[in-house]
Amino acid sequence: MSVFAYGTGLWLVLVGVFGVVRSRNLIHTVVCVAVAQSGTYVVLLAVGYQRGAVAPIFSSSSPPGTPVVDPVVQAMTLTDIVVSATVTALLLALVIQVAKRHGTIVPDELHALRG
Amino acid sequence: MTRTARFVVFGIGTAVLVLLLGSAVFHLPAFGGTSHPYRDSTVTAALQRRAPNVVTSINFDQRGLDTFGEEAILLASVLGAITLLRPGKDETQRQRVPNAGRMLQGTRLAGYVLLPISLILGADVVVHGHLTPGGGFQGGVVLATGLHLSYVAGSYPALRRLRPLRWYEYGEAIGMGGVVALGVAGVLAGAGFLANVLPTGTFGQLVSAGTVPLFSIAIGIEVASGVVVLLAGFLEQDLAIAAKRGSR
Amino acid sequence: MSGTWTTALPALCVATPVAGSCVLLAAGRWAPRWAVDAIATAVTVLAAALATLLLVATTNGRVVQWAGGWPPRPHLTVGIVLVADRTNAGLAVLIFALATVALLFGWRYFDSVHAHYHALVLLFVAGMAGFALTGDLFDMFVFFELMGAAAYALTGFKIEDRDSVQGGLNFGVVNSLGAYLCLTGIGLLYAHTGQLGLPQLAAALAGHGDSPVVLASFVLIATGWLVKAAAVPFHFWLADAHAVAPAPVCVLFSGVMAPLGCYGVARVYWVVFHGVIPDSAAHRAFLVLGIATAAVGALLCWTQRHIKRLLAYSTIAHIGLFLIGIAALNRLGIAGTSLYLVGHAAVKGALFLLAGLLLSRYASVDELDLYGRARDHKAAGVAFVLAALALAGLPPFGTALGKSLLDDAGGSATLTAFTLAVSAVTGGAALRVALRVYFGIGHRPRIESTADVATGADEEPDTAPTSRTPATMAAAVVLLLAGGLAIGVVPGLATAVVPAATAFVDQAGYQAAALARSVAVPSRVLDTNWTVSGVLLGLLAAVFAVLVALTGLYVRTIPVWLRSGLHVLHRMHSGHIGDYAAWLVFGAAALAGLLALG
Amino acid sequence: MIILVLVLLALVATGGTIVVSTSDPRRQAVTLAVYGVLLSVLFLALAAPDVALSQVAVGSAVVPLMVLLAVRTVRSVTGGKR
Repeated sequence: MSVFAYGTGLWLVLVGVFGVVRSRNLIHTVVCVAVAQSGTYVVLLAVGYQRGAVAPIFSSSSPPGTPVVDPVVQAMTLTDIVVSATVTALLLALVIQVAKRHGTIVPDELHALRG
Repeated sequence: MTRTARFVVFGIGTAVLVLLLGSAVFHLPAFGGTSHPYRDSTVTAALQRRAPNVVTSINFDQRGLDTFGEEAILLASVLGAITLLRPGKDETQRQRVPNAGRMLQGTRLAGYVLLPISLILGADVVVHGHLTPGGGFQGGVVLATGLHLSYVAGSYPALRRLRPLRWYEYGEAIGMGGVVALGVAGVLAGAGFLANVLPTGTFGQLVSAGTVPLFSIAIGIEVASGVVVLLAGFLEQDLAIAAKRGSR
Repeated sequence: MSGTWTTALPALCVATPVAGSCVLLAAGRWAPRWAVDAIATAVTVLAAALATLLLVATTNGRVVQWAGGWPPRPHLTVGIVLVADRTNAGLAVLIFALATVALLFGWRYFDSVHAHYHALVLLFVAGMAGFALTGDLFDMFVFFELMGAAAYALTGFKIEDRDSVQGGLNFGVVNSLGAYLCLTGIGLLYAHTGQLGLPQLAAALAGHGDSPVVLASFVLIATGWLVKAAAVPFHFWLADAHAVAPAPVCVLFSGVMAPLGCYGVARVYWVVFHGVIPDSAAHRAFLVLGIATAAVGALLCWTQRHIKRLLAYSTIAHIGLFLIGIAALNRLGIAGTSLYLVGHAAVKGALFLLAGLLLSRYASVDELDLYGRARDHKAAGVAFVLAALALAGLPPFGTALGKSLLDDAGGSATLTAFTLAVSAVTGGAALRVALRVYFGIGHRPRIESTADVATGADEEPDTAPTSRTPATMAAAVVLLLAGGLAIGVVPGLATAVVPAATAFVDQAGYQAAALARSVAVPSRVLDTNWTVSGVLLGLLAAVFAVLVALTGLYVRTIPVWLRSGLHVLHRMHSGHIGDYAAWLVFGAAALAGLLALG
Repeated sequence: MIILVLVLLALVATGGTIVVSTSDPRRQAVTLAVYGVLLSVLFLALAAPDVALSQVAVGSAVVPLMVLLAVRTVRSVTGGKR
């Protein structure tokens, strides 16, 4: 059970890195980076989960005192999602420029920067 | 390196990492367990500040510095992306693009109807972040996406009119500047950077939880402006190239 | 100055440049170029002043602020703590001082830049300052990403340059993957301890450290910071990025950004993991990584003809030396590394700016192509020679003093010989460039066909070719060289690193100061001044550097075994992003292996 | 509830793998959007509505849109060759 939950997150991180390793297209690379990051969301939220607890928002239906899941990991994940989106945007902008300057976005065909 | 060599290097690394992480996972506290020491503290702290949404309380009060850094990342990324996507010396200035293609009447109508709804929804999510799920970030994204529904509605000129980019750059500066100002206000009050120094009001009211709603609104302004500028950067790339082809 | 303002200084150091970037963003559309430059420079000067005040304040002990106004109460520590001691306050001063020089150099450097460049530089330094000053692991990650995001954009800033955009992308992808591994580690550690603050983590781990979770999280977190530090085999992005970024940005990249990675590893180790990870394991891991990094960096530095790439590999070599200093796991190692780091930042900064001047004047940074072409700029040539010798460790530059302390800390003759060789080779390579380009010494090089070698001959200049060196640019170079000299000769500086390093390795003191408990401050005397052997070794390094340079200039045939060895090494630095990601995973695994050997 | 979480975890793991193994970036934009929705459903099940809201806005709308626009731009710049 625990192994499956944490394992899913770790799997996504590693599978994202694997995608970068085998990628034949830089846009694909950037998306794989985003998948690797989504693994960290799953790890964080899995860490904070508590069986039977509700969302950490108190209201009339769940007054203060009700058991809630860990809100700290949720705040961290929120920050993480913002980082992911903005970094993806930056990387995509760089890919567009690579395409314009090199005429290709296949990593095997980019021959600059050797040595 | 050859493709095979690359996979071998990666394979060796992954094998060791899987061993390492695998052994770690078996020693972690069980999934769904009840021991969350930091959670207990933050819930107490949030209730002290009369903030029903504990996540918002953490983002905009207890760990506000993280959010400050996060917004700086957003600002840096937006600035970076538009700097990278600027027309190069060898590229001509972008042409004005007329209507970007024909759209189905239904799509257009849906776009126009959804536009005001999404704007109201976004503003609502921003303002009520300390009471219900949401907050400056989520609301800001909804606002920015909402504006782009006018693009879905098929009218790029309308989007342009709604979107004088200069004003959105000001929006970013104002949003981020607002966060800095809140931070310094905390220092001036003697409580510390980004301290929640306003009266916390009554639990569950719109005006409560001190500076949390203000912080949230500042973030909402910045995020909405930032995402608009960002999407604009990518859209203009696409349209500029489409126009170049059209004129050929 | 009242206590409130003193404790607010760390946060203000981070907030000031961010505020400055907001002003620039708002004003950039209509303000004239000189005003943008003036505002940006004024902001960094102001931030440098705040950091200096902070440094002065830390002489009376750590300056602690709980951001958000949440001082720790029993069972209620929720905020983010900023903990400034002399080491990170000193780093903040260095960051802002270098940023000021970089912006000063940029006044007349770029033809036309929008205020966006300046705003990005300000956000970049804010990220670095935040990373240095925060005492919270997740906050470190956030500021790590901030400096990353700004840095990727600054690397790709010259969008007309093919290598520039590719270098930016490689940098971005590798650093992001490193950051996510690091965040995974933070998540695991949080699951294990339920804390995020460094002092709280240390308290929580005391007694619960014997778990595979701790090892795994340390490996992942250290991987993240070591990617930024560009330790082998995480170093591939650095040469790609440093070689192509605008010269003033390189000053910040090489001077502080990469060394901040070393700082991050050392900080997290000393505050959280010291005593939990066995000393022998940590020593072995840092030492092996350091030696590998220094050796690879020095070898590749020597073989480059692209001047900025050469300087980038020399930075990697020096990062290796810093790691060797940290591996000593004692105060002297930290003291030596700190001094060396500051001295290196000044000297390397001067070299990058001089390379930038070459690029703007001759539209090339190819050492062979530039042979003898800068003969009429003897002043710049003399500065280049001086900086190259300082890089090798010529007394009385700060680099020499730092290195001699590092050698003392290592306490091994073999290690001393190794650091001597590394600094002589990197200094010698830079000296070779100076002699060839400015003085036309050596054989006229044959320019071979070079499909596979980075030459720098077609690098896009940052500006239109200029014939005269503007005063601001010359001033920036002179300031940096003078700074590098001052570290070595101003007596107070060398002794000030002792209490700084003492505080840095004082795990209990850090915890106590942050969590407002009282503890006795240990103060032991340590000698950190020039020694006869240190001076002699420094002179020896400089002599060797000259020999290395002359060898490079006059010896044309390289033994076959060396040539083929270097060829393999070169092929590994392929610019292929898939390779870099594979090595990243391999490196994390190697780190795990080194630590797990017990 | 816990069964639902398990099923969603399995779906997310599969979804992420599919996104990575989709080699055509244009189709990847679609799989990424679907994956984004799956993630946000998982987050809802893990009692994290705030996170789910951001994920649905960012992960299944803004990011895939940027990917799609980048694909189109790159395609026209490199003359349709992948």
